[in-house]
Amino acid sequence: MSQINRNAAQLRATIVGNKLVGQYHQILISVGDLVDRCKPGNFVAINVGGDSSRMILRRAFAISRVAHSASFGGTMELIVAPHGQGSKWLCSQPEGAIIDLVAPLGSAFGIPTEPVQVLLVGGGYGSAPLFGLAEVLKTRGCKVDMLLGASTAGKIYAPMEGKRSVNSLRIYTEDGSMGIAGKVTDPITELISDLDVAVIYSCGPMGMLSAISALTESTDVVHQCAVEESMACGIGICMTCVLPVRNSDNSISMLRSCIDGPVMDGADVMWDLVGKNPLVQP
Amino acid sequence: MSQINRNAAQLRATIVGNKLVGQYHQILISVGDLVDRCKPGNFVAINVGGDSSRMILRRAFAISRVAHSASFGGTMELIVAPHGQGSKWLCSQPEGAIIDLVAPLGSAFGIPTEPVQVLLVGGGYGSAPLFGLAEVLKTRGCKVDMLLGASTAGKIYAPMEGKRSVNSLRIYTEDGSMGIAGKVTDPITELISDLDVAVIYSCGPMGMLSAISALTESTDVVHQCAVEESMACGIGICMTCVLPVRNSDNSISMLRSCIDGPVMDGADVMWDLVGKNPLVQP
Amino acid sequence: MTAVDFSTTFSNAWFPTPLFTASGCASSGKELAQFFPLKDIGAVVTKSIMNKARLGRPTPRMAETPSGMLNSIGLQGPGIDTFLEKDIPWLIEQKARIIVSIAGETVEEYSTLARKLRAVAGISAIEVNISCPNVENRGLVFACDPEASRKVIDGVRRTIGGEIPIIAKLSPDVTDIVSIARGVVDAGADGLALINTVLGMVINVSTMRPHLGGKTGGLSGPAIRPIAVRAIYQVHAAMPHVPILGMGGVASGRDAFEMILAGASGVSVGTASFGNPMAIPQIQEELKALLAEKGFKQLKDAIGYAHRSDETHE
Amino acid sequence: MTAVDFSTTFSNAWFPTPLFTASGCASSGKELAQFFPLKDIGAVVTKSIMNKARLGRPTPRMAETPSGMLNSIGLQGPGIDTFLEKDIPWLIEQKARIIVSIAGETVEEYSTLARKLRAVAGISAIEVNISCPNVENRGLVFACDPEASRKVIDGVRRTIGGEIPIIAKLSPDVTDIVSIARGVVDAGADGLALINTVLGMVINVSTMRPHLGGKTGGLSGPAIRPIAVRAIYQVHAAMPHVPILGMGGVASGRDAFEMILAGASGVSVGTASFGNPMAIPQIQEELKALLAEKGFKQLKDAIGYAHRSDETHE
Ligand SMILES: Cc1cc2nc3c(=O)[nH]c(=O)nc-3n(C[C@H](O)[C@H](O)[C@H](O)COP(=O)(O)OP(=O)(O)OC[C@H]3O[C@@H](n4cnc5c(N)ncnc54)[C@H](O)[C@@H]3O)c2cc1C
Ligand SMILES: Cc1cc2nc3c(=O)[nH]c(=O)nc-3n(C[C@H](O)[C@H](O)[C@H](O)COP(=O)(O)OP(=O)(O)OC[C@H]3O[C@@H](n4cnc5c(N)ncnc54)[C@H](O)[C@@H]3O)c2cc1C
Ligand SMILES: Cc1cc2nc3c(=O)[nH]c(=O)nc-3n(C[C@H](O)[C@H](O)[C@H](O)COP(=O)(O)O)c2cc1C
Ligand SMILES: Cc1cc2nc3c(=O)[nH]c(=O)nc-3n(C[C@H](O)[C@H](O)[C@H](O)COP(=O)(O)O)c2cc1C
Ligand code: FES
Ligand code: FES
Repeated sequence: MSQINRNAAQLRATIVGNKLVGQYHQILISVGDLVDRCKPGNFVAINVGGDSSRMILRRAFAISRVAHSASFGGTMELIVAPHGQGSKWLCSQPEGAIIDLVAPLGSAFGIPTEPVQVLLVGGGYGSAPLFGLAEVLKTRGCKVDMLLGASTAGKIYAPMEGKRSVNSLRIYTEDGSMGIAGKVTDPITELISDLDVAVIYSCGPMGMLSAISALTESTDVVHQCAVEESMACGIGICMTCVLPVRNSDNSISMLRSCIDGPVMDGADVMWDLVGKNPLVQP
Repeated sequence: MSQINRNAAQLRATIVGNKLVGQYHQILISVGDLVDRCKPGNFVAINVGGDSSRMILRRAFAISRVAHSASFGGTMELIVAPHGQGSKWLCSQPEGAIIDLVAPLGSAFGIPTEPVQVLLVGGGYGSAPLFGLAEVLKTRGCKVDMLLGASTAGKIYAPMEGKRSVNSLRIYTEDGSMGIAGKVTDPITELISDLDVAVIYSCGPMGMLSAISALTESTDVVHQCAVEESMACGIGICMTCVLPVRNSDNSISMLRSCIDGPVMDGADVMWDLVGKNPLVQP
Repeated sequence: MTAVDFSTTFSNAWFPTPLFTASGCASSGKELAQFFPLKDIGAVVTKSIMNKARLGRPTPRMAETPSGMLNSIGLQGPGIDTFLEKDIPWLIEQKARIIVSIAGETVEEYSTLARKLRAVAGISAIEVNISCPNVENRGLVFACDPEASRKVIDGVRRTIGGEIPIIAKLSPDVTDIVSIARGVVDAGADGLALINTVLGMVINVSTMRPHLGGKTGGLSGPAIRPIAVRAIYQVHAAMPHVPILGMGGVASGRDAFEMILAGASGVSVGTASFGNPMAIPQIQEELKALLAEKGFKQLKDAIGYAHRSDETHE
Repeated sequence: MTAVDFSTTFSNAWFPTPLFTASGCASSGKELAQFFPLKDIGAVVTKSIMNKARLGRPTPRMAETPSGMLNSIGLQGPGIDTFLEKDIPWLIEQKARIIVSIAGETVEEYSTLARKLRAVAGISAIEVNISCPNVENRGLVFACDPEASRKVIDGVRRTIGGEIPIIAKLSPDVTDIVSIARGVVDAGADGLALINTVLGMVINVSTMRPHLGGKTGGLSGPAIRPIAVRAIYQVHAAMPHVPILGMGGVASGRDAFEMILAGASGVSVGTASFGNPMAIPQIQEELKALLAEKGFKQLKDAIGYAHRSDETHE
């Protein structure tokens, strides 16, 4: 047996909750024992459109949290933005609908062995996995501060119960409709030194991740980011989801963000080369 | 304006009833004033599979009956066999579902101007339009006898209320599970002379229609049959649904069964040439 | 609403909108007239007509495939004389703009058809279908042979004179569509129609035999759209000044816009009308809205826009 | 259950079942092993490997299309040496049957690859990918040029000797696939893999530019199945004794059966595994059930069955 996808299973699972939170759908799925294998950072790949769909590929969503509930057993929560046809289909599924999913997939956020100061930065629905991560970090004694940003208030996902695990939460919106007007990356440099941040965990648009990598470049801060590339398979067999990553010998590898990610070390990702031709042949 | 499709309209309509009758689904659709333009023999073309469906073509179904109901206004009834993916999708639609349809399409059964003896022959779901036809014929003073056949009992569609308009109804099943064991075409020759049949109206599998045409060939009986060919458009623009029909000058035309049919004169259809290369060029 | 100039031209032929029917997917127009006035769309491209009447291929003539369909009609039709007598006057009466599609079995037949069309008033352009994959012998598909393609267009050009624009309709079933395109443009085509159907087959697993009466058929519908967009893009890159009538799986304003960005000056809609008789006017409105949304003042500015490098894009 | 003899052969290579992965759609096998034991399917066809390591094309490398997808990977891979060192031993350990797919930029590169494979134990066959449409210059696609195709296969045949069967993988983007097929068979191919992806393009209507980093990409999935079935049927009709590995949009046992009836001795499943990691074992079971239902005692009897005329059909 290979180590790749070693926790993954395919199963037909029932949607047990679907409610609108801001501009997102909070979707709860009953997945049984699978929850025990899910770690913050992992994602799920879901079939969309039903039996006679012209959409042939799965859609990837970060696992926001997992829980054990009395009525539904193990549950997995997703925060889904109705973007195109596939995600809209998922958002339109009623409670009781059965979906076909593969999970957990991909790498998870690395958890520090020491109780250090960490900063969680989420953009849009990127905040989804951060609350589950915050819980884990808190149980390990880390001090957890959080920044969330989006273009507008409706795209901020910050559930009440999630806030319990964080020391502070600051919200930024570009249009100023919620929290501070500005970008979530604005205060990072200052916070790094003020709080003495050891690790930044980030999840959100690629531009945000790349900006954080630039900010942490000349610092000692470790930047663990969950990337998002177009994915055809989610399990490592198609090579569509690659990102240029610098190896220790300075050569470049095109790593699959579905199995070598989505969580990657932000310092290794060659952000400038994403979507470009990595001319250099190793 | 052309005369082709002159009664047809496209509309989004609500399914107001869907119940299992034997192996068929009896589907009731609220279509408003459209019912006034529907005649026995006409059909409806329905979009299947929803917005992201890989099924790009409409499915054709005979309009079984139309009615005015207090709660739903004008309604159209279909008798649908769950055959392939498209018809199964339609059969799975719950009450309240909205479907996109085009109707009424195609030719209608011709109604005799005199009150004559007629025989209605239906195979499988082919009986669907015959009950509506029987009502019309009865109001014109015709004497209506009916034969229904199918391979097995579950494929006989013979609603209680439909039987009111017919003088006699005989059922044939090939496996003998209902009515007389045998083929619906078995008694036709005898009935023609016993009852002095002037017109046979038939709807069912092509083999049945062709057999009836053979039986009526050397008689004076008019045979109006509703044919069924694979259709891509249902409105006369694709030329996929053609049947070889003999013209008065003995030349052959390939007529579109969607606009020159589905009701055709059985004596004109060149049954032997259906699905063959009509070598002769006019 | 912003007033987008929605008009387009193919050589000297002007059309108020870029949405046309696709040949063979609107018969001669009469059948669709119940659903929308034919004068409201850019043009009616009529079903390819041959010199003599033709019965076509045996049924079944269609098979639905994932997001597509196969057809095997075999150019059934009444012949050019009946067509000119019955269909053209009716279309003129409707104030429709008319593009007549012609098909032949020999170079002569194409010239004969052109001769019969030369004197007919009210025709905006001629589409020369040299690419129908449904003729008896695949070896005889003109559009798959550069030399034969040129000869057909050359013959039509000489016969028709310089008045009526000729649009040569090509098959995607070739190794190098650009070279075929160059050949027919050199021979006198004013524009190109891209693409005809892709040769395909479905086997009926019940009978365990080819499903279609004609065995093979032409694949159309959304399934082939990426092939069509690629062909349009390649040909427009090679010959940016030759107007292209794009087609293949267009079913929405977004799809039509994609073809225009790739380099199409007009867009034909075929199979989509089978699933939705109102497809063309609906696509037309969607496209107009999209152009306005993207800030285009005229359709012409969007044609081939995908070829601009980001540098030249302000 | 009736015991259908499900085995198939390509020249001297024997496989217990006719269901294989498709090259480039199973990486080197490790990624799928979590979902089913690789030894349970007919064979693992590995991602086309080149002589040197390669980074491939820029992202986005995929676009979903109606019932299909475009990919533009550009043959990313570790190079043959690393591949032989790391992947082959692992696959052998899994007791998987292995078909190694090779790709090159020159005739020499193919021969070099063959030389490196000659001595490797545990390989059932070599698939020679002469048809990848994702290389930088479309003019260089070997499979579109009969002469270049022959040369590649000839070189590989001479280098590899007579032991390991060679399966030449062809592109559908040609005017006459039968003549290309004849050429490579003459040059020494033992079997043919049909079809590779169809060249396509999607334009992103937001950016108004080609969506893929590599601009064009290869179309795969159910959308292209009718094209694949047609190609298999045509080639089997012309050369009934040459075994064909059929592929292109197979997603169910019914689809695999269709290809076998058309003339395929084996069926590769590519894109379907993206949507369903269990696709191959599921299709395998469905096909087995279908063969039994149709009364076939052995798979071999169904191969090319659609070509039998009704006369010879008892
Ligand atoms: C690891 C990972 C985690 C994600 N987590 C979430 C999440 O928690 N919540 C959420 O709302 N969305 C998330 N996304 C994005 C989500 O996958 C896309 O919004 C979705 O695939 C869009 O599908 P569509 O059919 O609605 O859109 P379309 O644009 O119609 O999709 C077309 C194709 O492009 C792919 N695609 C389009 N956008 C993206 C994208 N942003 N990322 C990857 N593939 C894309 C689709 O999968 C599909 O194959 C995540 C993506 C990845 C890769
Ligand atoms: C004028 C007319 C009236 C009909 N009336 C009825 C009716 O009252 N009740 C009923 O159950 N069925 C009726 N049919 C048959 C019905 O149209 C088919 O069963 C249905 O189209 C099958 O679609 P599918 O997706 O389930 O099957 P599939 O086999 O998956 O369909 C594939 C394609 O073939 C076409 N097709 C398949 N079978 C037929 C067929 N028998 N006739 C025409 N096209 C076909 C479909 O439209 C579709 O495009 C009628 C057909 C016609 C032409
Ligand atoms: C049923 C049918 C009949 C067609 N007949 C013709 C024809 O007579 N002449 C022609 O040039 N193209 C013909 N075509 C091809 C279409 O004009 C068009 O090029 C092709 O279908 C792709 O467009 P679409 O996907 O929008 O249908 C036909 C297509 C279909 C589906
Ligand atoms: C993402 C992707 C990568 C592919 N890579 C290769 C490759 O490296 N070598 C090759 O011969 N074919 C490659 N192919 C083509 C497939 O092997 C197959 O021929 C084609 O996809 C049609 O089959 P399908 O529809 O089942 O995917 C690739 C296809 C896809 C979708
Ligand atoms: S999505 Fe297929 S390899 Fe990552
Ligand atoms: S179904 Fe299209 S012409 Fe009859």
